[in-house]
Amino acid sequence: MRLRPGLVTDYRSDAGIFKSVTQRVWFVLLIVVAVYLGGGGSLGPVKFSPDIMILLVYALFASIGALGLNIITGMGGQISLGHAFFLGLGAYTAAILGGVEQTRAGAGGVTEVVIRGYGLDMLIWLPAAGIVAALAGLIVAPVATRLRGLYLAFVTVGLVFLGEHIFREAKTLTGGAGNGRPTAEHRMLGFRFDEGGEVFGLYLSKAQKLFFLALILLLVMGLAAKNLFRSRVGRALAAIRDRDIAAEMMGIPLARYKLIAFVISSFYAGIAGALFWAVVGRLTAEGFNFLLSIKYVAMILIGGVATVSGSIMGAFFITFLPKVVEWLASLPGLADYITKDPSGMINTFQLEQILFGLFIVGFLILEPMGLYGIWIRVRNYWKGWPFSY
Amino acid sequence: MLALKNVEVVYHDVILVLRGISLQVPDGAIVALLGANGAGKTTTLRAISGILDVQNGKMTKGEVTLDGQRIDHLSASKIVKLGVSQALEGRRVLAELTVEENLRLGAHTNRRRLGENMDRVYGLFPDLKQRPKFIAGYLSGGQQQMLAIGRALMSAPRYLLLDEPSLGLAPMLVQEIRDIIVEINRQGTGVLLVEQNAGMALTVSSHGYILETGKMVMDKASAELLKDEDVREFYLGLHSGGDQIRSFAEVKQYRRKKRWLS
Amino acid sequence: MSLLQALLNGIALAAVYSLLAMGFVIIYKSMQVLSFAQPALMLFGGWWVVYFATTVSLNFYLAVLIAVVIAAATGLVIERVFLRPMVGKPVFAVAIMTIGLDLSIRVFAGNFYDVSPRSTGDPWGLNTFVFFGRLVINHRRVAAIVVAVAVLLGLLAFFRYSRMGLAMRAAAFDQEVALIQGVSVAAVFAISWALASVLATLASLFINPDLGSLAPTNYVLALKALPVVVIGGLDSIGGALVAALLVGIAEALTGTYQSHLTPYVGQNFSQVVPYLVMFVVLLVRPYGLFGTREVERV
Amino acid sequence: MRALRLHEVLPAGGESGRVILEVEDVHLSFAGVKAVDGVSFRVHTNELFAIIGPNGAGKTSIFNCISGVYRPQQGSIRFQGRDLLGVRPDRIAGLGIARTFQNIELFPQMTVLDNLMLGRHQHLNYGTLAAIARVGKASREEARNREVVEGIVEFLGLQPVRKSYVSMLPYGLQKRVELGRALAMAPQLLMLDEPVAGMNLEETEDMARFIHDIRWELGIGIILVEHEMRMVMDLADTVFALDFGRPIAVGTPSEIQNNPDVIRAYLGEEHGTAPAGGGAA
Repeated sequence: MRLRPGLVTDYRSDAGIFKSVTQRVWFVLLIVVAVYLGGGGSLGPVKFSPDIMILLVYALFASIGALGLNIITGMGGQISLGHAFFLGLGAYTAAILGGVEQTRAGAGGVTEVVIRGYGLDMLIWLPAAGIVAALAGLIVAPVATRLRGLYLAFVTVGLVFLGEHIFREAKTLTGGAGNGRPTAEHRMLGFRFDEGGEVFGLYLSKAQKLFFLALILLLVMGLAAKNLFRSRVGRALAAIRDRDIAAEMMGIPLARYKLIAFVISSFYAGIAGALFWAVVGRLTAEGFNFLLSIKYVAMILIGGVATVSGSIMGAFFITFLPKVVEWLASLPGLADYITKDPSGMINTFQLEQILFGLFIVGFLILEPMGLYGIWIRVRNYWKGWPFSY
Repeated sequence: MLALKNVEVVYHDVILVLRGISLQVPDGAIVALLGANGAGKTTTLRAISGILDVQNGKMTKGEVTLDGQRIDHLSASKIVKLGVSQALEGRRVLAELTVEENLRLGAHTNRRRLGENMDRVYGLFPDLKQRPKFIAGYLSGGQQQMLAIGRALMSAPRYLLLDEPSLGLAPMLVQEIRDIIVEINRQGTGVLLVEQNAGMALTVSSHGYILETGKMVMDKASAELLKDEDVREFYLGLHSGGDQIRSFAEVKQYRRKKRWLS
Repeated sequence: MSLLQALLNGIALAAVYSLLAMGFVIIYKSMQVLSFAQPALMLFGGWWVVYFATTVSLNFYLAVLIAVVIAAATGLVIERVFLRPMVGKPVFAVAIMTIGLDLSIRVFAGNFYDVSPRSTGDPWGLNTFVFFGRLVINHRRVAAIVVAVAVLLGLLAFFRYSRMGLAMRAAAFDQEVALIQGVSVAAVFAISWALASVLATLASLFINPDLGSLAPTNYVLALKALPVVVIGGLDSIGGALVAALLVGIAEALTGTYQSHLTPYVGQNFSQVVPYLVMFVVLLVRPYGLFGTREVERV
Repeated sequence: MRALRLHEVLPAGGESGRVILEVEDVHLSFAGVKAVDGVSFRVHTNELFAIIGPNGAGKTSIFNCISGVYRPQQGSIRFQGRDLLGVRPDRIAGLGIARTFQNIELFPQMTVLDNLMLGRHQHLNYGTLAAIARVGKASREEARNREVVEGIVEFLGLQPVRKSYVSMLPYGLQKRVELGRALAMAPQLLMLDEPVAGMNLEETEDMARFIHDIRWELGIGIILVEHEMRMVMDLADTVFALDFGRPIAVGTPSEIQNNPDVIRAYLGEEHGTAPAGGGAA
C-alpha cells in the first residue's frame, strides 16, 4: 500500500489523524523544527537568547490552555470567559502541592505556617492540578449546562471575579494579592527541569529542558484533543454547537455532553495553569483576571476555532505579541511615542492591549477562521500551483 | 404597473430559488401567484420588497420595476415609500404591542396622513376599531390577519403584496379575507396575492401565475386556470384522469433497474 | 450605620446600575448583541465630562451636554464601523468582538486619564451631606436617583410615543416586520448604540458617589451591570430595573454588615455579591427573572 | 461487487402489522392558540402512514410532540407500549424514533459521512476516555459503524458526495442526506416531514423510491407529512387528514380523495363557482 499513498483500504485508516502522506510529512517536519528550536542554544547556527527560549516554553504551555478552551468554546460552542479561573485553580493547586512551605516564628517559639506548601513531586501536582480544575468544572457545570449562549458567557465572567476574590482572600493558601506565593517546582522523580544540566551527555539549559517537557506534554494533549474531536464525543459536541435541538433528536443528551466538554476543558486549563506559572515562579491573585480569559479567547479566535493547530498558532501569536510590541517600540521612528512608562503617548502595555482588541475585532470581521483559515487558503493556493488563479 | 423581469434569486450564494421569473401586476388589478411549498412564491415577494438580504439571499439577475423605474437596488424603506407594501406570511403581528401601535408602525414612512389612513383601515376592519388598545397577541387568528393587512395598508400603498393571507384560517374567515381583498382593490390598490389556497386566489384575481421550483410554468387568466386539468390536479388536489400519469409506486422499479445498469 | 442608610446607598447604587444596564438591554433588544463595551464607553464619555468640566472649566451642565453629544457620536461611529459588518454573524462572535472593542476603547480612553482619579466636576457640592438623625444623605447619591428616574421616564415616553421609539420596539420584536413596514433597521441599530453610549456617560457621573471621581479602574464597577442585566433577563428593561434594585441593595447591605457577621469571606466581599446573586438566580431561572425564553422551532 | 440491500445493514421492523405508535387524544396549544386539538391515531410496523392538511394544520407539531420537543397539555403518546410523555428527546431517539425536518436540520459544517455517523451516535459504544485514547474499542466501534453508514450511503446513492461538506450540496441532495441520517439511527419508526418539498419531479421520484424501498426492505413504521398529494396517494397505506389541528378524516388514499370534508379543507368552500366580479379589472 505504501506505493499508492493516497489510497486507503479500510475505514480505520480512513478515519486516521493524518489522512495523507503530505500531512504526515508536515507533522514530522514540524517536530524536527520544534526539536531544532529546542536545541536553539547549542545545535543550530542561530542562537536563541534565553528569554526567547522561555517565551517558546510559555507558548507551548499556553497552547495546552488554548486547546482546553477550544474544546468547550470551539468544539462545543459554549462561550467560556472563565478560563482564567480554571487556569488559576490549576496553578494554585500545583503551587500548594508542589511548592515550598513558608513559615515564621510565632508567639512562644511555635512556628506558624504563613503559606502552605507540601513540596511534592510533579508526578503528583501535575495531574492533581488538572483534576482539581476538572472537579471545579464539574461543580459549575450544572449551572452552566442549563444556560445557552450569552447567559453562559456571563456566568463564566462571574466565575473569574469570584475566583479572583477567593485567590485574594484565602491567604494561607495563595499568599493573597501583591506578594503572592512561590509556585510548584518542575521536578520529576529527582530530575530537575528548572535548572540546566546534562541529559544523555548533552548540556541543556533550564529553558531547553522545559521546552522539551512542554513539547512532549503538548504532543500528548494535542493528540488526545484531536482524538476527541474525531470521536463520537467530538461529533456530538459539534452537533450541539451547530443545532442543539436537532442534535438532541439524534439521541445526543445535551446536558451530559456540555458537562463532558466543561470538565475536559477545565482539566486542560488546570494542567496548563500549573505548568505555566511554575515557570513564572511567582503566583499573585491579580494574574487571574478577566484580561487573562480574554487573552485565551483571543488565542483561539486568532489561531482558529475548533482546531488543534489553530490553538497552537494562536497561543504562539499571543505569547509573542509583547515581543513584537517591544520590537516596535525600539524602531527609531516609533520609539518616542511608545515608551515603557506612562510618560509617552502610549506605553507598551497599552499598545499590547489595543493590539489584542484590534486583532480580535479584525479577525472576527475579516478572517473568522483565524490563522488556521489563512493557512488553509495558502495551502490550497499552493496545492493548485502553478494552476492557481 | 409593478413588474418583474427575468428575476433570478440565489440564497447563501449557492441555492438557486428563482430561475428567471417574470410577472406583472397592472395598476388596480388583483394578480394571483400560486405554487407548492418551496416553489419560490415568498422569495418573489421578498425580491419585490427588497428584503432578500435578511435571509442571505441575493438577486443575481433581472429587474423589478415600478412604472418602468427600477426599484430592485433600493432599500426596503424606500420601496415602501414608493408605494409597495407587503403583509408577510404568517401574519406576524407584533404580539406584545397594541393594535393601534401595530398600525402606527405601518405608518412609519407616511406619518403625515396617519389619521386619514387609520380611518380607512378601521373602516375596512370594524373589528379592530373596537379595540385599539388591545394587545395584538391576544387577537384571534382572523383578527391578527386583518391587523397585518391593515398595517400594510397604513402606508397607503399603490400595490399591496399579500403572502398567504388565508393560511391557517377557517373557511369562513378565508371568505371574509377574500371579500376584504376585493374591497381593498375596489378602493384602488393593486394586489399581488400569493396563495396555497388556489381556489380562493383564482376566484378573486383576474390573472394568475403558477410557479414551480423557481420557474413560471403557467401564466393565464384566472378563469382559464380554474378550468385547467393540470391546475385542478396539482393545485386543487383533485385526481382527474388518474391513470395516464405514472404512479410513484410503479415508477420505482423502472428507475431502479436503470440505476443498477448504469 | 443603620439599615436605612444601607438601603439608601443601595438604591443610589441601583440607579447607577440601571443606567448602565439599560444601555445593555437596548442594544440587546435591537440587535441581539451583548455589548461588553459598556464599561469602556462609560470611561470614554466620562472623560469628556472630566475634560470640559475641570480642564476647560466649563459650566458642569454644559460639560455634560457636550460629553453626551460626543458619546452619542461615538456610539454611532462604533456601530457603523465595527458592528455593521458583523450583522448576521453568530452572536458569540459579535459578543467577543465587543470585548475586543472594550479593550481597545478602554486603553484609548484610559490614556487620557492620569494615574490619580479625576474629578468629574461638582455641581452638587462635593461631600455635601444632609443629616437626618444618623442618616447621612450624600447629594450625589440623590442626584443619581433623580437622574436615573428622569432618564427612565424619558426613555419610556420615547419608546411609547415617538415614531422612532415605536420603530425600535418593532425591530426588537421582529426585524423583518419592521423592515417591511419601511423602518430602517440600520438606523435602529445606530440609535441603540448612541443611546447606550449616552446612558453610560451619565452613569459615569455617579459611579463613585462619595468621591465624584473617575479612574480607569472603575470599569470593574461598571462591569457589575452585566450580572444585573443577566439577572433581569437580557431582553427586559423592567427586569433590569428590578435586578438593579436587588443587586444594589444586596451589595450595600453586604458592604454594611458582612465585615461584622462573616469576616472569614474576606474584605470587599460586597464586590462579588452581584455575581453570586447572578449564579443563584440563573440556577433557578436560566433566562433571568424576566427574560424571554427562546421558543424553539424545528 | 454485489449491491448491498438495506436490510443487510439495518435491523428490520419485526412482525408486520403490529401497533408501534399509539397517539391518543393529544391536545397542544401555545399561549391559548390550539396547534393540535384532540388527535388520535395508530401506526403499525410495515405501514406507511401519511398525515396531510393545509399549512399550519398542526402536522409538524404532532412530530414535535412525538419527538419530545413539545409536551402536549393533554393526551398520551405510546411507542411500543412505552409512554413517551415527559421523556427527553434524546431518550426518545434512543428508543428507535428517527425523523427528518421540514427545513433541513443537517450539520452544515460537517461532511456527509460525519452527519451520518452522528445518526449512529447511540450505536457507538465507547466512552469519553476511550475516545481520547482511541485504542481498541473506540477504533473498532468507529470502523464497525462506518460500515453501516457506508451501506446507507450506497443505498441512497450518495457515494460521490460522501466526503463533501453538507453546506456545499444542492437542496435535493441535502434532503437525501437527512433521510440517510435518520436511517442511520436504525429506527423502528421513521418520521418524514415534507421530504420532497421544493424538489423537482426527478428528485421527487427518487425520494419516493427510497421511501418505498425502506418500507419494504425494513418493514418499519413510517409517518409521512407531505403536501405533494400525488406521492402521498400513491405510497401511503393510510392517510390522516388534519385541519386547524383537528382530525377531519382517516382512511385509505381513495377514501380520503373522495371525502367531502377533505376536499373542502383544501379547496375553500366556493371552489367551482365563477370568479367573483370585483377582482377582474
